[in-house]
Amino acid sequence: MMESNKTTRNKLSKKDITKLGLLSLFNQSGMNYQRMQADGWTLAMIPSLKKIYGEDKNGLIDALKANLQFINTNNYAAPLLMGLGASLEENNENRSTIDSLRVALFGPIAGIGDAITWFTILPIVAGITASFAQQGSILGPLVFFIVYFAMFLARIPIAHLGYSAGTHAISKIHENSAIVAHAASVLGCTVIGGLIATYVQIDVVTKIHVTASHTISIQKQFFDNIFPNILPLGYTFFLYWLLKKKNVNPVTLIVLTFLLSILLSWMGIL
Amino acid sequence: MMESNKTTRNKLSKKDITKLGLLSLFNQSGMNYQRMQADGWTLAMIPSLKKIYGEDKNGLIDALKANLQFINTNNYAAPLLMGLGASLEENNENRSTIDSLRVALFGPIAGIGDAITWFTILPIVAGITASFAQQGSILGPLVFFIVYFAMFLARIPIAHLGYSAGTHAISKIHENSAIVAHAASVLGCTVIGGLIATYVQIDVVTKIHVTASHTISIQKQFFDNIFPNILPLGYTFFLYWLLKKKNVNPVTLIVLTFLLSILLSWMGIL
Amino acid sequence: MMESNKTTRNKLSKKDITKLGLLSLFNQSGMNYQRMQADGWTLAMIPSLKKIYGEDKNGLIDALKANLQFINTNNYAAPLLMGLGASLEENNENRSTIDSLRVALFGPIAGIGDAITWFTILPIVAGITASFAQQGSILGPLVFFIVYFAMFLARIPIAHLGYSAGTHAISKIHENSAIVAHAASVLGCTVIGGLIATYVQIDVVTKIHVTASHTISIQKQFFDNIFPNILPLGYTFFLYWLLKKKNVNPVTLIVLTFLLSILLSWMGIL
Amino acid sequence: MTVTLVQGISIALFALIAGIDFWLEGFYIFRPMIVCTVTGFLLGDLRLGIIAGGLTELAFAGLTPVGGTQPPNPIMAGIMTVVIAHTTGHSPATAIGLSLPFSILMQYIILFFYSIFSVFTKKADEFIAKGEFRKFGMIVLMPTVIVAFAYAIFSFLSVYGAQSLMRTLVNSMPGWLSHGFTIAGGILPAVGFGLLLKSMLKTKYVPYLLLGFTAACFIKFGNLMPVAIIGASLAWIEYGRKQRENKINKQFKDIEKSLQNSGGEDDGI
Amino acid sequence: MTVTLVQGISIALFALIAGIDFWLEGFYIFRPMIVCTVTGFLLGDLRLGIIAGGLTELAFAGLTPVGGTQPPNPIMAGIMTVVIAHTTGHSPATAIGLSLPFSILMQYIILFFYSIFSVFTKKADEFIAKGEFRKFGMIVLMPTVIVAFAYAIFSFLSVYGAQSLMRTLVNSMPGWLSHGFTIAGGILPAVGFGLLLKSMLKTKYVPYLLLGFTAACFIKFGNLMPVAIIGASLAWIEYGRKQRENKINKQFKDIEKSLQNSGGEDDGI
Amino acid sequence: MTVTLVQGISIALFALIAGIDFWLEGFYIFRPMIVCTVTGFLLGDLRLGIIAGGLTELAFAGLTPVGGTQPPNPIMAGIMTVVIAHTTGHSPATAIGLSLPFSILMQYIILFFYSIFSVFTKKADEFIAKGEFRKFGMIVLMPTVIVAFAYAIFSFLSVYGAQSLMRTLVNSMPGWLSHGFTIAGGILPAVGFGLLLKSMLKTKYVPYLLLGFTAACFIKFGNLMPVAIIGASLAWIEYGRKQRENKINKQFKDIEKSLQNSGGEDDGI
Ligand SMILES: OC[C@H]1O[C@H](O)[C@@H](O)[C@@H](O)[C@@H]1O
Ligand SMILES: OC[C@H]1O[C@H](O)[C@@H](O)[C@@H](O)[C@@H]1O
Ligand SMILES: OC[C@H]1O[C@H](O)[C@@H](O)[C@@H](O)[C@@H]1O
Repeated sequence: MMESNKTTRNKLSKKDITKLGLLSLFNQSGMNYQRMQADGWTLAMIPSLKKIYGEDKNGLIDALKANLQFINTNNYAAPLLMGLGASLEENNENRSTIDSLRVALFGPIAGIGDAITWFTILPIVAGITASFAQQGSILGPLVFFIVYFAMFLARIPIAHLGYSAGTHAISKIHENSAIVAHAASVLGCTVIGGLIATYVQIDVVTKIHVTASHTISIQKQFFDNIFPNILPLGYTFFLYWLLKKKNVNPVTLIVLTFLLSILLSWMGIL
Repeated sequence: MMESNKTTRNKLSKKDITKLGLLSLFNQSGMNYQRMQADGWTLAMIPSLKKIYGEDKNGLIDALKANLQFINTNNYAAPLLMGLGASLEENNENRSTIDSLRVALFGPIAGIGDAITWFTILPIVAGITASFAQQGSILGPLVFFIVYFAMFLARIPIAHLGYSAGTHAISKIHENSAIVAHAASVLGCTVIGGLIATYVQIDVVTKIHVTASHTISIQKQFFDNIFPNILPLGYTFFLYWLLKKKNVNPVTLIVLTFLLSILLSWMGIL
Repeated sequence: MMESNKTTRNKLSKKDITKLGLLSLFNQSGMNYQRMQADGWTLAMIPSLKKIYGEDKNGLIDALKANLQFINTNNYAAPLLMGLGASLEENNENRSTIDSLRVALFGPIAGIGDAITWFTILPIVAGITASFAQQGSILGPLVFFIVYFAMFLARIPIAHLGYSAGTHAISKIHENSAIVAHAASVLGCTVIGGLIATYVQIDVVTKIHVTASHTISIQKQFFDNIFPNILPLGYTFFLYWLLKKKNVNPVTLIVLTFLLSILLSWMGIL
Repeated sequence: MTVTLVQGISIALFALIAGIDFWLEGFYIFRPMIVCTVTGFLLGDLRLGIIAGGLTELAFAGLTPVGGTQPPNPIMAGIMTVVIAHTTGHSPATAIGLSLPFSILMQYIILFFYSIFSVFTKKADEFIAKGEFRKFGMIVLMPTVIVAFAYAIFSFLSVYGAQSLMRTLVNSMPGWLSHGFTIAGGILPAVGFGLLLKSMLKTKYVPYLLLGFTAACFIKFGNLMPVAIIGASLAWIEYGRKQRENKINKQFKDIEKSLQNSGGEDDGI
Repeated sequence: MTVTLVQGISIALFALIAGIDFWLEGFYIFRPMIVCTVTGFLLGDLRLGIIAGGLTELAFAGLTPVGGTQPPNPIMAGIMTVVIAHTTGHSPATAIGLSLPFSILMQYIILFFYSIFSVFTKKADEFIAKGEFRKFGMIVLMPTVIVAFAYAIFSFLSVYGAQSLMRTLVNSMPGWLSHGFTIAGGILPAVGFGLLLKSMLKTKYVPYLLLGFTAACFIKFGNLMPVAIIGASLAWIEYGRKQRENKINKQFKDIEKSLQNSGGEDDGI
Repeated sequence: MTVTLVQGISIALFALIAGIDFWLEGFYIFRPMIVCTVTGFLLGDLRLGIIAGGLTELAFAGLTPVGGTQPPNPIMAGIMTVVIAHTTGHSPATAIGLSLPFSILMQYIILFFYSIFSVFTKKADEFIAKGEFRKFGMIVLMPTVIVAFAYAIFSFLSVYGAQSLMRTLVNSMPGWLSHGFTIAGGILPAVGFGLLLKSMLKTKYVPYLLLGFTAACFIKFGNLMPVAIIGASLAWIEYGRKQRENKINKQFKDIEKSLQNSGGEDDGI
């Protein structure tokens, strides 16, 4: 039914896709609770769609309207979806195909993206650079900045990937994504285990006075004898349990941690 | 053919099963080579069966007679089988079904139970609490006692598990038990490896006098250079080989170890 | 068609096979680029074939001619193939079957043999004995010699294995060999990782003078802070990349390493 | 030490830029690692900034805006940790605790913005419908601008305006109270890690957590690279394994299909 | 030091209780860890008891009554180790060796009981047949009572009766002999571990044994928790893996079944 | 120190034997570990020989003749490392570097032999055809004899003949140059390991490489046994796993076959 337009669609150049990747930076510029990233997303898509539709202004407006629907995805996954969308528009796919693909993908891809960027890369980079920073070395913030600058630039190849992937690759992405997410979880959980041991610090200062001259340090003679860092591990799991099973708000836990710390400091235990 | 009785069977309460779990303590009270735990087992079953059969004294006596057959299972697995048996009696299953199930299960379940309780839990608890005890800390025996008191109490939920499992679960138990046993073996073997390194002590004291002033310690300069604790590992494997392939009696090995130790002490080697 | 000869073939004794295993030592005695080990291989086969063919001199010469074809296999795998060949001749298999089997097998078996002997056993034995030797202990060369003497003797059981394996086992060997090679690679790569960390030594001596009294050691404060032995790992991977992707000649790399070392020594960096 | 007017303004300017960056999640200069370092630099105490950056980054490691939620604000936490440590002389660990009210307040301001910015959407639709793309662009960028100014103003007030009040307050704290804040700063990362675990940890990943924990306990090294490498190796091995499992599952599905075909409509016979 | 009559009696009483516990395998207070501690307490040297408990527990770790067999008796080993160390001043490690004859003797007594208690079974059958449940209960508990008294008497004689004899014997031992006993005490756990391996070790578990061994060699820590945690992690990972393998095997069986059905009696067409 | 004529001859004799061994790859006394030790012994400095053996063995670990290629010659490297260290007083690490030209020269000589020995093959064929087996044996052994003498002569010239030239050359080296050779000796093993990796490393083995590397970095022990044991354990576990996978793959193939049979020619119904 759209046969008439088919001939008028223009092809995007490599440069256009690169630009699209960079523009994906504006994905969250119009963030709001009603349709989340939709406005910013559309802003980023305008130049590409303009070129694709060329003279066909009505087609362009229809396409943009379709893009202005609720979307909320990971910001490093956004260029992937944008590139994909652009390639579909270019090939004159059905409006409904394009739209439903976007809707179908943004959720799962957000999940994988968050697992990799927020839950694996960030803690690892934070953990390693913090160990430099805590010795006062500028290497800490420097490496941190370089990594995330590279992450920003990665938007460009990601956009190209999405563009060249086209529709065919979708099932493939889906299949491999589960494996990638699994591997990322393995890495992430291992590192978080290490982070807990290294960065959560709980030291019981209480000593038990057995005789006048002989005292037992609770920390050294008890906890450290059972397992090093057992209190940090225990407290983290306690918080995890509150978060997961009791649905407690994180801010509540922060406040709780403070009150507890102050109380135990006042009692001379920590 | 037992239709007439079907209406007279009573249901056990939660409390009854709890009592059954506690009574399983008497499983070995009448231990003997003829039919092993059969008498103690039956003793533990009496109150439950009494309640189930109510007025039907002949039924009760028949059931008890059936229970007085050879049985030998792990003591933490016994309440599981008892609970299972009670549920079957309650549901008026065929006498032969009940009996053959007990006979079919006590062996395999003893295997799994032994793997978990004797070969995994005991060495781990022993290894960890002994490390406290050897420093003279009361924590050693205390933790040991607490663990095994908890193990005793575990008989109650285990009995409930058996009772609620009923017949349907049997194939399930069987299936998972192989996996559980596998995992337990992995844990157990890892820990035993650690125990060998930590608790078997063999130190060669012989020194070779190269020159008047220069001596070489066999232990430090030879064995410790190859691998730490290589002698304990070697000797343990030697005993293992005698036990497994030559079917040597453990008491013989104990005596052998003593004679060897005394001999090598006399020769000034150890 | 060879029915007439069938009765004249003689059986080899155990001793004959043992001798074959020992004679496999001469596998490379006539090494040359035209047909590699073929001449030495044939030399080793003569006594066995003589006995098998007995009076049938023409058969013997035919068999030897067939053996004089290009072959190049791992030297510890050679006795396996020789034993196999002997058993086939003995059973009066088709000439073409025997020949094509030898040709089909020598390549893959060389691969597995090289993986195990050159790439796993050698680096491990070298790594461990070198750690003794570097302390000046005679244990180093002694253990090395004993291991390889045992390896030489292993030619005997390997020849027996090949002989008893016969044709039937070939698919089996093929199947298991992939698994063995996989396991050997796992072991080999783990050990090579360790070797890189232990035996490649690169220490940057440059210090940065921040103030007159305060200097920063590049090695200790930078590289060692990131990861121990990171330079050896990096350089090894760099060479690996040159070898694998750029097909650079190893001798070139040796020369390169020397020139680089001398240059950096002259510049005072290493 | 006090914060001068120039310092206050320059920190506010940096907050404006970092605020935009956090809004867009662009270059991650909004993370405490960078925010603290820059603030320290602006206050003339770079070293303090870097150290505080390390501590605060970790304390906020798990506090992420995933799924469109808002965590306690990392920018205000970063700025105020350094400012408080600098002006009151407390350790950064204590200062993290004291910076938290500012961080949480900013979190609520952003949440408020998320709600009210919905009002722009109607106008945006109209501009698109009419094809007025420039106007559409301006209205979409409006929220970013508003947010940026909010950061600038809020941080200027917190850093420069409230500083004497802050100092009095902090200096009158009894020892156990500031010690309590220090302790809290040390325990705080647990919240973040708990959050990370909430979204990552399934039963099957517990052993990896334990392995990482044990490795970090017994490998004495200044950073987490060894643990990360062990984790990466395990992940790599698992990756290969899962691929083979997927292949197997696919083969099963193929067989099922051909079974159904041959079983259902055996028309070839 | 000598053992007083009161101490002798109280140890005998404890042996009676622990004996019942071992007979029933109830609370595991029959294990050397507890037996030694209590004996040490009763002799007024708790610390010695605890230390000996640790050593003896390990020496007996693999000596279990699995399958209705009888190991060298842990109760008598525990009691006599502490008593000998206490009265002769030898180290617990040496005392373990010297306690062994008592332990093996008691093992044989129990084995003897296992045999003769068969005589009660006929009576037990009769009581059940007649419905005399109380009498049945008494006859079933009879072995427990007999065993209990055997423990009390045997331990009293060993601890109190034989003590001067024991002391003379031990004190006249030459140095190399008592050193030999010490060494034996250190090697003894190998027997137990060998027994454990006999029932657990299959070829496929050897690598885990080696990993645990290596880990324990190089992780410097006072107890085995690190190794246990590593082992538990590996076990956990294996558990998940086996489950998936089981699933695959089940799928194969299902396919085979439907293959047989469709191949054999294709009556649906 | 100088090399005496007797020493020169005895080294040449040893080179002859080791040369045959390398040609046949028989007892591996051609590896630097043995060559250096024996050379050291012949020069009256066994300890130097052993230490140089350890170093040179590692430097040549990956330089193997796999696939009929020729690596830099391990025999000449071993001999000359010890000789140079002995005569010039330089450390073995430096000497490895200086021995390399000899090693590479010998490599080329062997390569040359590989080519020309092809001329014997025609004669060999003839002898076989005529059934003259003794003559065949002699012509096949000829290359071995030639190679043996080449080793003897080349090593005698290098060790004894060129020694004063060598000493002058080495002693006139500036400090940075000999230091450069020392450094090169320390880095040289990387070439061998790179070669090993070239033939072994697939992507799926990288994690094992990293695990071994990390283990060696943090386990403080004098040799690589711990890493080897960890590697062996992992290999063992993988072995079992692969076997199960193979079984699964076989089952798939069986099913496929029976599917094809039942689908294609269902002649049983
Ligand atoms: O969860 C998906 C996505 O949600 C929001 O849009 C942002 O917080 C992103 O950082 C996140 O990745
Ligand atoms: O082996 C099953 C079972 O056998 C005996 O009855 C006892 O030794 C138990 O401890 C053991 O569990
Ligand atoms: O690669 C197969 C084989 O090739 C050559 O013949 C020799 O270098 C052997 O050492 C090697 O095993």
